Amino acid sequence: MEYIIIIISTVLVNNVVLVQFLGLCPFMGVSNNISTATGMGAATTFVLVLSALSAWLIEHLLLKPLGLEFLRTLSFILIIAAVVQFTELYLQKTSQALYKSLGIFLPLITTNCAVLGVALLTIREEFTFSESLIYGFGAAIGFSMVMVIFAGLRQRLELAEVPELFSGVPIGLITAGVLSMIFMGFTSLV
Amino acid sequence: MITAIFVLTLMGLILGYLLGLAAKYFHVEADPIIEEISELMPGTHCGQCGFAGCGQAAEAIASGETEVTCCPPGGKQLAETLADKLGITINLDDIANEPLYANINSSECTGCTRCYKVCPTDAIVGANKQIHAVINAACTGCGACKTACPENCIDMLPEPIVLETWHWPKPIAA
Amino acid sequence: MNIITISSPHAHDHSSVSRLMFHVCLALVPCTLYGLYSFGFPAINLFVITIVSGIFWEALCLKMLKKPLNFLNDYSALLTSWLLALTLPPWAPWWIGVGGSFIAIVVTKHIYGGVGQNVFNPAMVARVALLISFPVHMTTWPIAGNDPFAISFLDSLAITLGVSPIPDAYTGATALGAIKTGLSVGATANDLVSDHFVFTDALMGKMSGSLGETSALLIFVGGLWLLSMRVISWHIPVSMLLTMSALTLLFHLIDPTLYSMTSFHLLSGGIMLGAFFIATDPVTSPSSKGGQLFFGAGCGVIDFLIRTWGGFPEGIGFAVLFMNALTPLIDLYFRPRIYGRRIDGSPKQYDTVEPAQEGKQT
Amino acid sequence: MKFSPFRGGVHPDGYKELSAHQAIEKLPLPDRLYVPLRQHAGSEALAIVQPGDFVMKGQLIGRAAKGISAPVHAPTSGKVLKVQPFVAAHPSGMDSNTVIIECDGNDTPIATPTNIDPFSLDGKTLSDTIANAGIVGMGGASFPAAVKLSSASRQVVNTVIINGGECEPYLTADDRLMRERPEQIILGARLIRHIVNAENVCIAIEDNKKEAISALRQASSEYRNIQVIVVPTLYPMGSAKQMIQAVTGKEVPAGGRSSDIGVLMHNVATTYAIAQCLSQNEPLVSRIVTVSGGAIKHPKNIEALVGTPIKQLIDFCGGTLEEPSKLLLGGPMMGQLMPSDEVPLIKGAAGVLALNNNEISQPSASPCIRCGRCVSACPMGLVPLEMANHSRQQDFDGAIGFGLKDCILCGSCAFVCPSHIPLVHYFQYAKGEVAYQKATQQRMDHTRQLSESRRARQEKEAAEKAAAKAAAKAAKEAKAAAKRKKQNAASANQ
Repeated sequence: MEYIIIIISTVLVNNVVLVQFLGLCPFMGVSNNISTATGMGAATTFVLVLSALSAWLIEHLLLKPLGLEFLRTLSFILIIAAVVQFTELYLQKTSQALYKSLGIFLPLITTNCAVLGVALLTIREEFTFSESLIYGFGAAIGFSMVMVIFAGLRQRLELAEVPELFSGVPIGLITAGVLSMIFMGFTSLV
Repeated sequence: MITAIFVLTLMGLILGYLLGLAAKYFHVEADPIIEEISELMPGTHCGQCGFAGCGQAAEAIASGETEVTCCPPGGKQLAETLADKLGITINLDDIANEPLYANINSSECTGCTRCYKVCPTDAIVGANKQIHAVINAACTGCGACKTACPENCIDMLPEPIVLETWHWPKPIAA
Repeated sequence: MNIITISSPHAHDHSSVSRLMFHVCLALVPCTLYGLYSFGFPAINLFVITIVSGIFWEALCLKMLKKPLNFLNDYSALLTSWLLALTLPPWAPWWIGVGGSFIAIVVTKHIYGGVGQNVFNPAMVARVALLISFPVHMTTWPIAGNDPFAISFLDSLAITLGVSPIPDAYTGATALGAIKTGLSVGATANDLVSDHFVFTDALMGKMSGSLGETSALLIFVGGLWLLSMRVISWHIPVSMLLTMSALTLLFHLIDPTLYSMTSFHLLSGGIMLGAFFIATDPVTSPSSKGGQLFFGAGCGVIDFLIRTWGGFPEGIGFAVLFMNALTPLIDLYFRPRIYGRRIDGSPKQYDTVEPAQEGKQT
Repeated sequence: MKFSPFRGGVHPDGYKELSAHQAIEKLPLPDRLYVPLRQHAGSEALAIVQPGDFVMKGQLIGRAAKGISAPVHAPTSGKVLKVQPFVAAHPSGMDSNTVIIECDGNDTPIATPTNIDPFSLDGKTLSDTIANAGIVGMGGASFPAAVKLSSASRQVVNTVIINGGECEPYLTADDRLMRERPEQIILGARLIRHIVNAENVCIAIEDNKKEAISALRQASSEYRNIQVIVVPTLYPMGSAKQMIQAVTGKEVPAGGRSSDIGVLMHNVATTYAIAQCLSQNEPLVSRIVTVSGGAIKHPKNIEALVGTPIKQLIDFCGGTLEEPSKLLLGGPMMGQLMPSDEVPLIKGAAGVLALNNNEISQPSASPCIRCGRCVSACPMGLVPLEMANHSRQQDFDGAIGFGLKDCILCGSCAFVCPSHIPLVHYFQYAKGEVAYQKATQQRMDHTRQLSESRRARQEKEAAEKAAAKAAAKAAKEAKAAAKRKKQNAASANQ
């Protein structure tokens, strides 16, 4: 039950993009079409879960016993960079098309604040190992869901005759704002 | 302090080693995109793009040295396909919509055979001292014959619209 | 020869967008008149202000975007601001109406490209934005059942202009709000419902709430008329109301002290108005029948979630908007099956023997 | 709501009462006939007559081209004036090659009816006869009937469906034909059954044609395997795919033919033409056409020769009441706007309509409000609004994704669109563009092949040249060496 609450909380109530405003860069950057957004979601899910997991391990097996908590951010970034690099290698091997369409945004997952943010949050919330795993997973699902929804909306907007002044990123930002407003409706759901 | 340096160095080394292994394991052979692109090219090696042949052009396109719109025989359609393949956006308005094909003005043709010698697709027929003609279906519109013609009697014209080739225009904006 | 080519068909069923919109407006008349009557002059002021400003914003946008002004004839601006007015607290000050119609018409409609291109329901975006920005003004409800015209026209102007606050004696909570507050302090749902909810009053509209959402019966009548005129299809309202009924019934049966009964949920708040007039907005709802059923069900579920566990007493606006956001995806995945093809798009096959597989088995 | 035999569909106003009570009348011979060489799907027929030639009724004047094509015959006797481009019965307003015949008024036929019983001949012979008679689908698509027959006879056909679902508003030509000449239709149906060796025949008629139903029931009463089936009146019932679904409950697989599910369908007018051809030895040179519409004084059903200018048909109906707003060939749902009233009647045209301003759709389109009526109305299960939207942005792959290739252009979507969006026009445009792209692709493949073979040839030539050169050189060297040897030997001897 607790896990379900964590999932609902991370997906809807504290959605990493629309409520915590983390990871907006890929959210705006690779949401041009649904398949790319799904790919980005999947890649980010992979990185998020893996980094939340290894962050917990590093924190509890290495940093805390040695009293090196001040190295937390530094070492997490190191881990995340490695995981992203690994993902990139893997994608390049398995799915050229996705690799190409994600382009620069794939290595940029490294600097995706959602990833570091989630890793740091799991430590701050003092989650257990399995809880932080679920938390990372929930955040990733929330991220992917919003990415796909937003990509759907943007695909539709591409066909709309948006006034030139607002077409492209501006209308995207307005839409993201409305989406964020909608997610306020889920406040205190859990 | 020493522990911190040690720990970070160790982490870096371990991760680096793992990544090195992964890189070896997931190694990808040369970029396959060049081959895919040269498959798409017209393959007539007409040279209008400024490269010696379609293969070289494909390499240049893949590496981004030249635009996907560089190929007149391929026209709008090729540019679109290539842009899709490379995941880039192009401005299609820059390309002439209608491809142009060679037409020999028979009153000025002297039958010098120069044009049909340069035609990459053998689209020009005729014999010495006889008026040449273009087989429209085989012409790529590369314009090599126009350059070669000493009488300047080859014009590049759009295909005339007849009932068979007519198709519906776009509805007036709604 | 330069003739203008016009393709078939050359016949038409003579329907038009403006007629559709006009019919929706007509269907709104009964519940609107009732709302205006039961909430008196301040409500009338707000209604007029919202609609006039909505049409003004529309005209302004059309002018600025250099579109022909005759688009005003399609009644869409009228309908949007009308629907917005119906979802506002009846005694809200003037700037709620003007600001709301600005958000609805300018931000949610014209910036997205005008009629037919918006992805969110304009009236609902405006309402939700107002609710989040001005929670106090948007949750001050006049008590229903007072003598409707106890407030004179002059006093009503003071209320509308915001110079004098609404006297406390006239305000109260909506049934949904009262029950949410009551539950949070430990009262049981059964008692709360019997205190705050009278079936016939809710049906007729003798309760507090937004301007046009009070009389479930009149809204229902308007909705039925729209259905019979084929302006809307039954899929969204039916699936939305059914989902709501099913969920509330289920939870009420599980624990009646925590979860109120179905009739209460169906007759209070904006669910009726939402089901018949807001969720059915063609622009922002899916175009296929299957998609519409899913859309309606989704609205029902989310509204139920927010009403039951969320921070707001009523979540219909959020629910509709959330499903609006999902609509492009729904349209993508809920497509009709193409003739001669399977649902996955591959050609249909009849009575085909697959010799290759038989060969494998031997 | 009535049970509908296929998805979607619309109920346009029929206007059939305008001409349904008018018996078929024969148009007097016109002075001149303009017989287009392209009256069918596929390639244009090739003219085999010269200006000045005298032709007889039924004489071949254009032979079928290679591939899918159909021959064209002289509709009456007379002198060929010209063979030249003339305005075609086509919405583009372009010209197509046309044989212009000055009628001599005698209507001398080239052949006389034969006495051979067609049922004694085999299917192949009969279908060749039909091919040579230039019979094409007369319901609108104008697909050569013999091609359909011969491809169907290669498969197993259980059911032959005769399509009497004249679902287009105004048109009553098929209705009148069924009422007045049911015996010939039954004969045609039996012949088709004989050709493809089918078990039974279904004649499917919409329930708004009561007289036609009873006439055909009566005419077919002695044949047990001929059945008259009544189907509901719903547009587009006359479309082959929809009719097959209504009759058999099966759908023609996408990209396949009706014979894939054991069905062969022909329109009643085509069936009639087949009967006329096989029993009377008459090629297809005339058809029954409804001339109707609000602007026509006395709407009529006319049996007219192919090639008759439609102006003469209209004049025969007493002319027009007012300047028609639109002049159509075919019905109002799928018929096309004609560039002038000089266009000739063609084999596939079941109607000539002169519509007044109240009857036509107004072209003022407003933005799509995504109401989904087109989705509900589409008999093919497509998403017209998205198809049009993507076509407008020239995203044809997107339009194909929503079903552009399955679209039958029936017009149901545009008929119900409250925004008056020219949906079908968008689809015509997109289909044209897609076809054009495909043609361009084919052209490129073709030229690539040519270029490769040229290179191969040049390389071969170069190699041969080099080989010849090398051989010559070798020979020369060998000669030189021999000489040297000789010299050496000589010097050694010395």
